[in-house]
Amino acid sequence: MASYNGYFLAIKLGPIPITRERREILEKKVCLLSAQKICKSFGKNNVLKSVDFDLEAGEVHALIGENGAGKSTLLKILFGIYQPTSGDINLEGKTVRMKHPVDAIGHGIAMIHQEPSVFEDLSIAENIFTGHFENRKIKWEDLNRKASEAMQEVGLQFSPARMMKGLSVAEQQLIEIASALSSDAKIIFMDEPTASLTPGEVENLLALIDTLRKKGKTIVYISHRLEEIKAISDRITVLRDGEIVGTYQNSEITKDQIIQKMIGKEFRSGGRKKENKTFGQPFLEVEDISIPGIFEHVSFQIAKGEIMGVAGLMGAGRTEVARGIFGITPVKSGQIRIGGKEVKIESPEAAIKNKIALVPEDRQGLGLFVSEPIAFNTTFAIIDSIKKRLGYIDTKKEKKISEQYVEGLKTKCRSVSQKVGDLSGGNQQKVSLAKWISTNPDILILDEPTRGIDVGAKEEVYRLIRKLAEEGKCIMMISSELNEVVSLSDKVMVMYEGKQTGMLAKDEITDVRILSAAHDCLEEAQ
Amino acid sequence: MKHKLKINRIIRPELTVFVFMILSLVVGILLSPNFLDIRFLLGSTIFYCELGLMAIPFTLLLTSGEIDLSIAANMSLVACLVAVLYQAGMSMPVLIVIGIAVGTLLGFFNGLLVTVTKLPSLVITIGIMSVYQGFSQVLVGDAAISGFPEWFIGLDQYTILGLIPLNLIILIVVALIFSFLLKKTVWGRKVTAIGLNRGTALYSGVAVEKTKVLLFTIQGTFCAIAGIMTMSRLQMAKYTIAGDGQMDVITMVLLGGTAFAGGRGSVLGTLAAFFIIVFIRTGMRLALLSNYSQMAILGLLLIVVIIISNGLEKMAKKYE
Amino acid sequence: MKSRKLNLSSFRELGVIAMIVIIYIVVCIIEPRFFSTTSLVNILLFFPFLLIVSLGEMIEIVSRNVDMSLGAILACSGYAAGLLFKTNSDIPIAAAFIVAIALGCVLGLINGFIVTRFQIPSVIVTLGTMNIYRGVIFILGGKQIDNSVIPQSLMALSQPKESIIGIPYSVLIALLAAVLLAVFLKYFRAGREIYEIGCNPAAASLRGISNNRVQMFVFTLAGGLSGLAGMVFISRIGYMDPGAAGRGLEFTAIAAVVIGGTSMNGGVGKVTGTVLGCLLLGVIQNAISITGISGYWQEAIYGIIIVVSVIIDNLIKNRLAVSEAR
Amino acid sequence: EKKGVEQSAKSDSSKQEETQGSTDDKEKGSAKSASDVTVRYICLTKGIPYFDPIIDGMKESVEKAGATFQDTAPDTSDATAQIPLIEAAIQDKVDVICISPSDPDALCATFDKARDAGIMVLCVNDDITGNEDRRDGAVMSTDYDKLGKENFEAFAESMNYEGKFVALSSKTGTPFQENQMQIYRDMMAEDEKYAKMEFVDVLYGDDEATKSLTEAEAAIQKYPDLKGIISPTSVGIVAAAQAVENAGMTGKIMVSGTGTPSQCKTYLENGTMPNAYLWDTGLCGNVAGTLAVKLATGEATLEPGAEIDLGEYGKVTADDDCLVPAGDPLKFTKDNAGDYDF
Ligand SMILES: Nc1ncnc2c1ncn2[C@@H]1O[C@H](COP(=O)(O)OP(=O)(O)OP(=O)(O)O)[C@@H](O)[C@H]1O
Ligand SMILES: Nc1ncnc2c1ncn2[C@@H]1O[C@H](COP(=O)(O)OP(=O)(O)OP(=O)(O)O)[C@@H](O)[C@H]1O
Ligand SMILES: [Mg+2]
Ligand SMILES: [Mg+2]
Repeated sequence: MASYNGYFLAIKLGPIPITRERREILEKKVCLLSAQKICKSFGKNNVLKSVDFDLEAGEVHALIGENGAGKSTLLKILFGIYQPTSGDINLEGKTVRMKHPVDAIGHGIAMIHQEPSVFEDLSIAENIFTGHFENRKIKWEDLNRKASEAMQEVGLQFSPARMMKGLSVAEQQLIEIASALSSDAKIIFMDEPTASLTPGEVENLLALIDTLRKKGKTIVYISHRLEEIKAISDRITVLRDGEIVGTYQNSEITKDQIIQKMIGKEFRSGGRKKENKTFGQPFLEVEDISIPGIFEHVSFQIAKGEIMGVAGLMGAGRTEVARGIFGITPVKSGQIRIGGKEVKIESPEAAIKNKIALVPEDRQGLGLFVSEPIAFNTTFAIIDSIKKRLGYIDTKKEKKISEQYVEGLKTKCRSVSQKVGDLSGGNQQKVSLAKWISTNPDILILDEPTRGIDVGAKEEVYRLIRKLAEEGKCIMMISSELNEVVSLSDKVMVMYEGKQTGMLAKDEITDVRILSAAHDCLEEAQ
Repeated sequence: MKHKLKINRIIRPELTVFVFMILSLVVGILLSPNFLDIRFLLGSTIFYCELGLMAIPFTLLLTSGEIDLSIAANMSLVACLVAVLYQAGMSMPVLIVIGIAVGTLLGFFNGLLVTVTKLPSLVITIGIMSVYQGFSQVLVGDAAISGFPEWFIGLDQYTILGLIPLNLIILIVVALIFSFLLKKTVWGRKVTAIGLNRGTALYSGVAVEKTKVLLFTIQGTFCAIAGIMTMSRLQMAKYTIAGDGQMDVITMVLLGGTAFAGGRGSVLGTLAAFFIIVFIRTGMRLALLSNYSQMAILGLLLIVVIIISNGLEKMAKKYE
Repeated sequence: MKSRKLNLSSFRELGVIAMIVIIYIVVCIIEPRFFSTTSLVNILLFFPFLLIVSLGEMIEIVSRNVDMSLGAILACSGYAAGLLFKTNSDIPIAAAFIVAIALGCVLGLINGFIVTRFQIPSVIVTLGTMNIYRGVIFILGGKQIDNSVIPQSLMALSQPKESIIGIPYSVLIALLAAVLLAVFLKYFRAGREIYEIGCNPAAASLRGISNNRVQMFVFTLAGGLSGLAGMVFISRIGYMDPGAAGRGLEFTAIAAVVIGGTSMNGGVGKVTGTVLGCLLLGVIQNAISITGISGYWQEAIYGIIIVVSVIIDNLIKNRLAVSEAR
Repeated sequence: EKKGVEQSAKSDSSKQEETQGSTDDKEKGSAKSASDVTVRYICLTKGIPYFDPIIDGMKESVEKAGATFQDTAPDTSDATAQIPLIEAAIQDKVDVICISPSDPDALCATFDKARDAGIMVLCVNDDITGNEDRRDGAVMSTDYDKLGKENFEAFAESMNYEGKFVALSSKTGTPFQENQMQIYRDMMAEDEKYAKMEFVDVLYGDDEATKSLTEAEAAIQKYPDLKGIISPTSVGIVAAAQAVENAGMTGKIMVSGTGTPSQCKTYLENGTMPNAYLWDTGLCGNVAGTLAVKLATGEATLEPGAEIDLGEYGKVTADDDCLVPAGDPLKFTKDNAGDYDF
């Protein structure tokens, strides 16, 4: 895997220099795809309000905006997943109707979706080529070879015949990217492709996008990470509340300006508090726990009020440790002590009894009931505490609690009776967080708590995590985002291939040390 | 605003079932002049009460995403066992308790098998169906065992106000209790949650396996009760006593608006579907419609009711 | 290492094969006459129409549907073919095959249309159409088609004496259908689409696959297969009783399909597994008949063997999966 | 006096009274003229070709007598499937229920109810053996004992009175089949000429085509020296013949039993089945229909030993259980199979 320094370099370098050929293409300003006066409403909710958006051939066009601004909705309309309430789509000057993704694919558009949509029980090769097999008849050898090539491009090295099942979210995301790239689409939509990727893969992807751009492909790129957007895009469109704030040349606009346009007001970063806190006795003590074949010899201690970050490359086994502690796949050996007392956690119920909470990484599959209202979801983990006699659910209380959390976390929704599946990704994550915070746990395990959340919301989540820590909770935060690990953690555990390769104290937490440990070369770095 | 909210409240999947219930009553009246005889009509329910009684817990089971095809077999096994033991000289009241215990145990066993092997319950219970059916055949052979004590025979003939059969009362009371459990209580919500998304339910600390075993066990209890009620009504026990009852139960539950894949269920819907089946069948029988026409009409009804209730649901969404 | 993994994963059916062998050996010990070609042919004869229906049920389950009407479709198409013979005694059998398959396709298409047009779960739709299809036969008369009108040449398909290397034609027809279906499912885009929509319908739709079109196709194909099974059924039994033919066959087929490793959650399933599943049921049925187990015990033992087979097969599969993951 | 459906829990003691009660009803019914009489036939299940002539015959004779005929049937042969149909007949206040009972025990309680309501219950084709006092009478197609004896004799003759044979029955313990097989056993025990024959096994095909076939094939395989299969069920006899043909044993294994001529024609003609037995089911329907109307109008009463003149359908005599056989058994061979149309 490429070195991480390259990633920071790419960010520091800013926009990639424009070559002569590209300048020619770009200067022609051929409008490839354009959306005119697109409106979209879901019921009474106007999500897009007369959006004009145009895409020039050969450019990388970034879309940015807060959670729920309507970015995904816009792309989904252009891809034929949703039908606009009104408005037109033009492709190379002709008005087209996108009634189904099949139309968009036929017009040479490919899309990488925000939520991975993979075929778990099918092989990787099939996952890559579904939707654009070359012929009616399938030659598997050819296909496997091509699949290997496509995986190579995104830095994966699985056997193409391997089933998709068991790959991590990030790996799935990479397969989806490989799939979009292997189709010979002219236009590629990327909806937060990097949300669950680690820095190395992000860098790899950015390099790949650059190659694509050189090949003349046109790309729409959604991300909440401004560095990436500054590094890769030609033009940037900012969306706010379903309206276009403006489209800017990358060189014309600074990060701070972008943020300001996104949220419509001055942005103050929470900053990093460098005060050295002291903590009391360790509250959660994990000693030498293992699940053979998954992870081994993991030990750590967290005191009340302490935040332990857990870093590592994808597939390092961080999620598995969390699942082990939470009793989903109980640990096979080792000890877990809470407040000095040894506990055996064989099931999630036992974990919850011991006041542990886990906000899972896969919010749709494991965190939420997408077809149910916000209220149902928010209170589900504490449902036992809002019953009256005979187990009767106190719906008033349920509503009140949910509304409190919607307000507290600034979740964007119509009411607490809205279906969670209808919320934007970021807002779904907030509901998932609310569900677990409401259990008032002593120990809170967060697995990728800010996956797919916009800058503003992220700050809120950070503030929330800090506040929870101040309230005296033990927090274990698994994250692939280096920034948040560095800025939030009081200590950091780093994992590599199921082993614990580092435990960094407060004053040791730096990007470089974390990354070295994540590659199991901490000693070399020192 | 308020007005529209109300429309939303009213248009629910169950509504169609209730409308069809009334419709089937009207059809019945049109089909035969002898149909509208309340006493007869209520009396006709007793052939289906046992099935209805099994359909109530079945609604919950299906809501949690599981299915039990062995219910009718369980029912006849309990009946045969009770009958054989009665012949051997045990006393009936004791046997009723034993019978219910055995049925419960059989249900518990199903639940255990399904949760331990983690195989689809549809498949496990297809096999179990043969096993239970086979055991009752082994127990009684082809004999029909009768000669039960006087008080035990014809429990279905007791009526309230000389009009409503006891069985029907039991069914309605049980349905109301289970409806409350499913819709209003924490436990019911957990059952629904398991059917909606097993993973999320597990991560939220729901004892998924235990709940499922419990549901199978309750199902077993009701199979046993149904078995004993049937014995009392027919005054005999035989291994074919329950026939293919599971198909009628499934039809009832689905007609009532419970989702086959789990996650949505309505006990009152099942109850209404029970009445639809009673009315339609009774009406068609009085009209001397051939049984296959009856089958075809019931099949059509199942599809039409669900098409319409889906349509209504969509309409309700629009009003939102 | 790599090749070992591959070997194991392509041997998912090991459990079923093991069960078949175990039961066969046990029965041969109890009743040595079971160890003969006649008994093998009898086992084979048991399964043609079950296999053909199971293939249809398999693609339905793979595409996340369940079809309860296949037995009724079998009865309808078989009945139609029987009527054809009755009204016109010298009609060629090929024509009857075509009529039966075509009618099966149409009935399947009706299922598919209702499922996709109104978005109702297939179990409900087919539970309804099962009754409708069978009901309609009777409304149209529905008297049994007697042995005397069924042409001898059709009956010969299921008789061991007219066979290729001792294998009756009906078995070959079923196996041919299985092979064709296997090739189609593995090497054709349209075949893969069935797995794709079964595995993740939303994702398939995002990749430009029309869910409805594929489902319609699946229902039609399953219906057509049941139509074919109707003909094979007549050739085996020699007459057509539209009330009893294929009654409850769906459940047997579902059992065979799932024993063969197809997942009820869709997206997973192989033709070889289904063939083996049917074979296992055939072995069980014949074993019970030949060991002369008392009539009272047959049903119970049949059920026990099915449950035990499913469980053992699952255990072996899990073992394989674990060793593969290592 | 309308009794309707209302019933309190009936005790055994009250059942004696019922019998008398229904006699009263019969007397009361004597006022009725034939045109006021409704006879409803409840068949075993729908779609069994065997029953078609019974229905047709009954319809013909009832209508000839000037009364109304109706028929209905459940869709399964479950023991209890006929109960709601009887209830419906009670509700419709028919005069006579003719029924081919699916079970000798399960229906008794409902019969009591019908008779309490003044409806005559006549079993047709099958009887509720062991519970004869809970129906008014029974019309059987023929004398089944006689049939069993004739059938077995013909079967034995075709086997040259030697060798192994099996019986292919329907479900375990169905009365008719069990009775027939008992007759075979008795005959073998009583008469020396059957000494070389060996009754080796009873197979149960559940009256399912595939299961019967599988069972028969397994038996042929299990007993390589098998000489005959006798099957007192119409599904079984065809399956047995089919199995013998499949095994290529035509002429070596003899098949006989009860079956309709149209079903058996092919096998009778090709020699797999030297003979088959049945009775005139149409006549059974005629007799039952005429008798039903006569009883309802009071022209005749059914008592043990009663001789009743049924005009064109001949004279019948009731036995001690008020059971009336309609005619003699019929024997089918390759020569006469084509003469019948059922
Ligand atoms: N299917 C739907 N039904 C109803 N409302 C929807 C639906 N999909 C999206 N919305 C609403 O539309 C708005 C925009 O959502 P969208 O997913 O486009 O946001 P986004 O900009 O992609 O946000 P994020 O960064 O969180 O992914 C949200 O308020 C969301 O609640
Ligand atoms: N259900 C599963 N079956 C088989 N293997 C799995 C399963 N879940 C995860 N794995 C594998 O276990 C390893 C550890 O995965 P895990 O999700 O714990 O990593 P992680 O450090 O949390 O990474 P990330 O969250 O960034 O994806 C990975 O190689 C993954 O492919
Ligand atoms: Mg989005
Ligand atoms: Mg993880």
